[in-house]
Amino acid sequence: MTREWKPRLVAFFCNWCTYTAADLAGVSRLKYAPNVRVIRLMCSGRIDPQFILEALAKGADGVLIGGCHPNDCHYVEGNYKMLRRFQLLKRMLQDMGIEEQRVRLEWISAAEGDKVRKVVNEMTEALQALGPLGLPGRFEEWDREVEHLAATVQEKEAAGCACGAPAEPRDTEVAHV
Amino acid sequence: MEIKRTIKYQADRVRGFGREVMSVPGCEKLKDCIQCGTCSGVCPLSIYMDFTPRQVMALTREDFKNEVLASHTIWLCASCYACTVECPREIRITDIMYELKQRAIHEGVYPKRFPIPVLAQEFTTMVRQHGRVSEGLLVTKLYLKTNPIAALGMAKLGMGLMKTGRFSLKQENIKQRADLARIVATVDNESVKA
Amino acid sequence: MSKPKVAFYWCASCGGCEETVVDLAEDILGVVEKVDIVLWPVAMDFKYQDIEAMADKEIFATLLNGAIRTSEQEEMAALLRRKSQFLIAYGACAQMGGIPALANQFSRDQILEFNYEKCPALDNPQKTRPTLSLQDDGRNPHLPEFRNVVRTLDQVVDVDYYIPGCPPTPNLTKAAFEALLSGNLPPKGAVIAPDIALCDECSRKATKPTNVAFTEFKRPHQALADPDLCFLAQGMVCMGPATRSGCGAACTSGNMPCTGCFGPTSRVRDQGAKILSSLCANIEARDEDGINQTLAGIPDPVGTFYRYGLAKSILRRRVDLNMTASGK
Amino acid sequence: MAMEKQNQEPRIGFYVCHCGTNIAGMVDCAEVAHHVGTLPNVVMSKDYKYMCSDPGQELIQKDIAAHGLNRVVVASCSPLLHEHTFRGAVEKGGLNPFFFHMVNIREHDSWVHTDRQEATEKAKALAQAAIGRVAHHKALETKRVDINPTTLVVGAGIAGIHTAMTIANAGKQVVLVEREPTIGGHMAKFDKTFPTLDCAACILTPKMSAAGAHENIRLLSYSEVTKVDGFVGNYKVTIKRKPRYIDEEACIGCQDCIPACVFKTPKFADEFNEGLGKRRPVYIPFPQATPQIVAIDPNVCLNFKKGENGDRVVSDKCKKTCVEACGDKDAIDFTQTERFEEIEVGAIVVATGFQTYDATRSPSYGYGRYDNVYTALEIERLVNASGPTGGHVVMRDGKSEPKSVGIIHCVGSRDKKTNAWCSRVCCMYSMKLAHLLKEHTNAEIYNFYIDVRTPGKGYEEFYGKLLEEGVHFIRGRVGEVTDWAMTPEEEGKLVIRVEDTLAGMVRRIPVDMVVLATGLEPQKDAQDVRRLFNMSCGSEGFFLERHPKLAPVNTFSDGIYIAGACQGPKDIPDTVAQAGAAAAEVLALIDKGYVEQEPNTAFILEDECSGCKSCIPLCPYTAILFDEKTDKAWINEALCKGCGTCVGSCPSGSIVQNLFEDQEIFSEIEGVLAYD
Amino acid sequence: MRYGYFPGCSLKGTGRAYEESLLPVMQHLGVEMVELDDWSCCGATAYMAVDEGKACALAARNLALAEQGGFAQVMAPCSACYLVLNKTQHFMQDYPAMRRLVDKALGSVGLKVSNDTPVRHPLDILLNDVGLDAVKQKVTRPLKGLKVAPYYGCQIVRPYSTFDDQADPVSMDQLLQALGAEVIDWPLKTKCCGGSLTGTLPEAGLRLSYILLKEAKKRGADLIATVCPLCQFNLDGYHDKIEAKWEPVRVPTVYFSQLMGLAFGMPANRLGLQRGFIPMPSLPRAEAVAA
Repeated sequence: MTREWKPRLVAFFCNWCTYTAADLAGVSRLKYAPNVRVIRLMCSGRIDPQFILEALAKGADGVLIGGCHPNDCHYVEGNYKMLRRFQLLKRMLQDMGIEEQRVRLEWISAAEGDKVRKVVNEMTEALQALGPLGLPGRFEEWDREVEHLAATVQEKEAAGCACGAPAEPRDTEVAHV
Repeated sequence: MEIKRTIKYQADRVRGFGREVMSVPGCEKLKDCIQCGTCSGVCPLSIYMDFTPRQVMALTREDFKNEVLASHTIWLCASCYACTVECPREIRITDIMYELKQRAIHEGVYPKRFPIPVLAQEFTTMVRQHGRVSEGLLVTKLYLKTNPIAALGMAKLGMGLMKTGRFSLKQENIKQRADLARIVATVDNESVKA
Repeated sequence: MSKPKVAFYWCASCGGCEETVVDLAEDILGVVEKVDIVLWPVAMDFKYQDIEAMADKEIFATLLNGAIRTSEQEEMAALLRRKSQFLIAYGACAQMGGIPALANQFSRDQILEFNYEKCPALDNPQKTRPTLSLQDDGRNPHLPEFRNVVRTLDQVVDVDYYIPGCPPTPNLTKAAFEALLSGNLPPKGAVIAPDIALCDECSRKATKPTNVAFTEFKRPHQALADPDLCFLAQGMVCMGPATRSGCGAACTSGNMPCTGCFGPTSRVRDQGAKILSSLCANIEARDEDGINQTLAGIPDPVGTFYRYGLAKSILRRRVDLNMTASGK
Repeated sequence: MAMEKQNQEPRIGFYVCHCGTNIAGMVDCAEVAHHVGTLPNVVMSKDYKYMCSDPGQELIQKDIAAHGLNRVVVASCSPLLHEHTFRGAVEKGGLNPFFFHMVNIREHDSWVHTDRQEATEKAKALAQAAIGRVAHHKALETKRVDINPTTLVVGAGIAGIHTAMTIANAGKQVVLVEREPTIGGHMAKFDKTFPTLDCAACILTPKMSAAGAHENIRLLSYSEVTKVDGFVGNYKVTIKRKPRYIDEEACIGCQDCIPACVFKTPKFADEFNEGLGKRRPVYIPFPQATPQIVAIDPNVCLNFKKGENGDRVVSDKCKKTCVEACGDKDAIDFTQTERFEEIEVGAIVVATGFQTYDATRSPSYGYGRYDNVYTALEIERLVNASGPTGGHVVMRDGKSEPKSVGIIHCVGSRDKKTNAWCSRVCCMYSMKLAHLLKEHTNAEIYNFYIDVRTPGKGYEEFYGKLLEEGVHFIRGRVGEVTDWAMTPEEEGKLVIRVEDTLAGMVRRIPVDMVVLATGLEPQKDAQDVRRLFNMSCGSEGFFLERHPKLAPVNTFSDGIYIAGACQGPKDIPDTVAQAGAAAAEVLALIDKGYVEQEPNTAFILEDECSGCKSCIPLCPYTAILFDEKTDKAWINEALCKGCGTCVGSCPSGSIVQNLFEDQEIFSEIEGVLAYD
Repeated sequence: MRYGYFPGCSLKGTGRAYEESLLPVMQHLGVEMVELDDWSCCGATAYMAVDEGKACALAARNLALAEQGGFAQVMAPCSACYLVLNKTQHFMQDYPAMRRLVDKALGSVGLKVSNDTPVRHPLDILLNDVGLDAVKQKVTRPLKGLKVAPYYGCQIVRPYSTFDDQADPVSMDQLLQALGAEVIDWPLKTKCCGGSLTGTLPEAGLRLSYILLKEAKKRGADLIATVCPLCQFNLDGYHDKIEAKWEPVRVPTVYFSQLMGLAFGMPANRLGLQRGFIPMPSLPRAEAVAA
């Protein structure tokens, strides 16, 4: 860990309301935490739960979803569809050990540049308090468990088709008590 | 006729004073003042002030600490909050006045024998020692400290109050005075202000 | 010319996949005729050393079923990988972790503690737990280690093809053999099953309405299922729309909703996320309370949507579990 | 040619724009270019001062030719601003325009962050995401949809009238809808206009009658839009025609019915005169009203009396004298009910105007408590020759003229507790009223202001003229208006208490009349109207333009435009200019004849669809259909608007959205997180 | 209806008539007021001027006592106490630093404050918890013909109260009307009485009291009804000085609770009415109202 950890927040914003609100925040020169990376979609209804999982798995510490307010969806009701998915996804993520505060759904209208600032700052702060989710690191950690296997295989391959007893469990391993 | 120089040089400012005040809880919005004068317009006591409340805001924001802390204005504020609720920029002017009063007392720059700061101090002393205020005692002490002569003028009122059972020189006390002292001492140690 | 050598091996699995091989019935004779079976622990007696002694790639194809949970399974997987031209993940467990991978919701300690101490049907007053080695009559055998994580076969070694299913159907198995033996091979990494969802071959497809709007979700034990009507139209969670076909809609024909054992299509990374997305989007309620009321019918989303696929899902495992690598 | 490049290995050109110092001031553009240059598939990575300039665009085109680029990424401002520009540049360079992707490092980065290193890192991450994404881009074709050449204009104040007239004069059909019985809006109520002091009626009413009579304008007064379906070029709009109980075809505007009413004297508050005058149940709002058709107010007409249970019971006091007076024309129809009419249009201009701030919300100024506190709009009617007093400025007692008047500026405006914005016209109309009141009464006039704002042609000069006329200007926001006196001269007067901030002292000024310069605010139903037309509102509630500088009359919905004070407070010249701009936008759209639709529609991979039908109920436009022959779903591209909801929901991943394919988004996710 | 009762120093001193009338009136309406055990000074305005942190800590001590006593709500009749207790809650909520300071200070003596005990004014309670109908039912001697100028003073409506309009409060107007009195409409309902300046700086403070009395008199008020002990004191105590400087403006000032007591048929001396300098005008003839 040479560099200081900073929360990484991936945001999926709908084109019509929240992305525009983020543009407005820019035009108004509001200042907020630089930790957020926005991905633009036409509608929050396009947000596939896979995207959220993928973002977390690829190293996001949190995911923010921004859509139009209820009744204001540019596509009539895409935001409701996201809301419905979000309700179960939130529960499922908790069952998978991911804190509720890491995924947030906010309705932000095109006029609410300040809400973008507020929500991003709040979420950055919350993530800072939670600490890293660090899934890529965890995956690596899990995979290290079978790393010696690759080493053994390599060894054997190097030694040609040497026969012998199964690989010895390493000395460092201790019995379960 | 004496002619006084009224120009202000940059050196007359106490730099950082405004920013310091604006960093205190409740005083942040002073930054937003547009000098419209609503505060002075609604202040019932602005007619006696050497600087109008609006001017106090301007002077504070521009770091004129000495002028502000020496002004009568902050002591004339009766905390009626009219300015605070009317201010179009939502500046909590009353709280700023409190902050300035505190600073003046802290620096000892308030006008001597000016009864208002003396009242405030007597009041706090009494509360710290006894937990409650006994109005009769407080007023008596105030007059003795500031203007014993004027106290004579108030004697009639005092007598009247005594007759109607509203005036007493008995000190009210709470039971847990030790607790109260500890609370006050803890605040002293932990002062919110830097 | 000698017949191609074929191996069957099982790891963390129930044995159902082996059963499928037997289920080839007469067809198995055709297979046996064309190949030499060099390893099949469930049916024939071969030793590890026999395989070790073989030349690399000497085995034409190995069908390995079961998830990978222990160090021994890892080693066997690696060995068979080395000795085989084609390593085939056979069945849902090898392909996606299968039912054993549901254990990825718990830490190794939680699992061992339950199974060796807390399980009500247990008689283990000494609280004995598995060990890695023991002294037994002067010998000091080493035992496999129970890993922290349940893995799919391809998370341990390189895999050439996948035959899905819990268990795979005889038809698919036969088709796979035919393809292998004929040399008419699909691209590496292919799942040998149609790349289209189950509804395509489900007999109830026509009864699925085009205006479904869920007001409740029921689990199969909570209602008597109409034997002809689409399960989703009955408010029962059916994984069919998010699951590969190829099974001949066996479950839905048996009046049980699809539970997703064939895994997702090639276009989907996370089967559970996708069925969640589809089911939820079609809920009728628009307010949070109403939505949650409907969703109360899915009390265990992980167990429902990742019954076979947790190890292969994007998250793979409950993410806040520690790696108690050495059981300290 | 574009299709040929589809399958080639990506050769990406990357350009990062300094935008002068807008981006370069906070983002190290050279470093971003350098970083991106190290990424796979990138063959060209440059930073440049202004990418949107001609040389910037040419740079891209030259590189496409010289280096065989087949993908282009530009990191600059928001795609909502310049995506179109760069797609055009790429197309000119010989590539399909959809091989382009844009990265927003200005609005989403340099403008909102304060740490140069962090901002630079963010720019790199966003750029890396785009590089990953663009590799998956495909060549796409835009689709053209014909435009219905009829336009709907909603609201017929000066903004709506001017828009409608301009479009109609170009030979196009316009439907002009107004919810009041007459068109004209607020301007019709004004006496004079600043700073020229020409009579508002003299310049407006000819335009009103011209609009009413125009062969290309269909005027629907006393009507409201209730439903809008469709999209640019092809809207279906439902309009509610409210019953005015007059057959509009039959009424010739003779107004014989009005004096015939059994109410011999006008008795009911007259809306047009801000309640200062009275009218009968059958009335015409004002003499030059357009259309020249009377209306019957069912709330007060005896023919619409309500019985105890709320049912209509015709009062026996009603003698139907109006019907009698109408005679053979037979235009009065008490049986009329609400009607709904559906029309089809290609474009819509919303010009629904503003409302004035309700002065009772500022109780310290005494409106509603003290008789002689007026709103500015009331004074407009009071000084107007056709107003309730015939232009005599008398106070509510009906006889006395004010000898002193205080005009309080910024009532409801520039106040965070009410409306935070400057209403922009009050300074000028206050001075206009000051001048008119002075002219009518020769009273002493005091203006109480926070700042005098006169930025307009001839406006400052008008201020100068007022100073010469001896009107007082006191800088200070009034604290309160009361009726209690401290001195004999204050007795019986309204006393204004204010700090004269320039003199630095508090003053009490007794006056006879107080005028409140109430500000402008959104109509109370602006939120409903916004939803109806799929627009956005700013935080203050005015309709939001697409871009404050470059698209001031456009909204985020193509084909829907805004004009006038519904977009924000503005005076008549600005309103008319904006109305003209909206008309020009509409005409440009109609003249082109078609719109190009963003090809971000979804399509179903037929071979892979299992026919599970999960997507079908999700489409709000019923664009997804089930083909009984193939047993699979398919998407009617003409109806698809590209939200992607079905794509995100397809359980087998068999629906693809152009420009937002799963793989593109996955790459983007990976990209934004790849850079550490 | 049970409230922790925080009297504050004035209701035990110059404002004792307020307490003397409020207690029986509230009891009569079935409102239980239980005095907080060992309450201390609220930290009033004077303390705010010296040290905000201490003022808040003092106020918070009383809130903590209320919580300790198991009271869901606190009743603070004195305007200054009402404001200070509310202000303290706002400060603790808005400023984490203040919250930490208060927590630490109270913690030093084993007290805790969760900051969710509403502090209510009797007027608020009468209108919103008791209800005007219940008040009307208790009226046996309507104040018919009595012209009352309702005077709210500054601190109960500004700036924290939510139960009435800051610029034009009406709660006491409605209450007095329910008692049968005639309410004078005047624009000085919330004008400052001069506060403690009447004593410390009489030339400034007394003028404000004078204006109030003068306007009330001019508008034909028989009396002024107030909700604040300091206002009552200022408007009642300085008539000789006001007369000396300006003119006689002898309008009596009483607490609204005293008027309630009278309307409920309670004897004047049980309501502390004998404690005022300017005597209460005799009520119009009693009209017995059938109970």
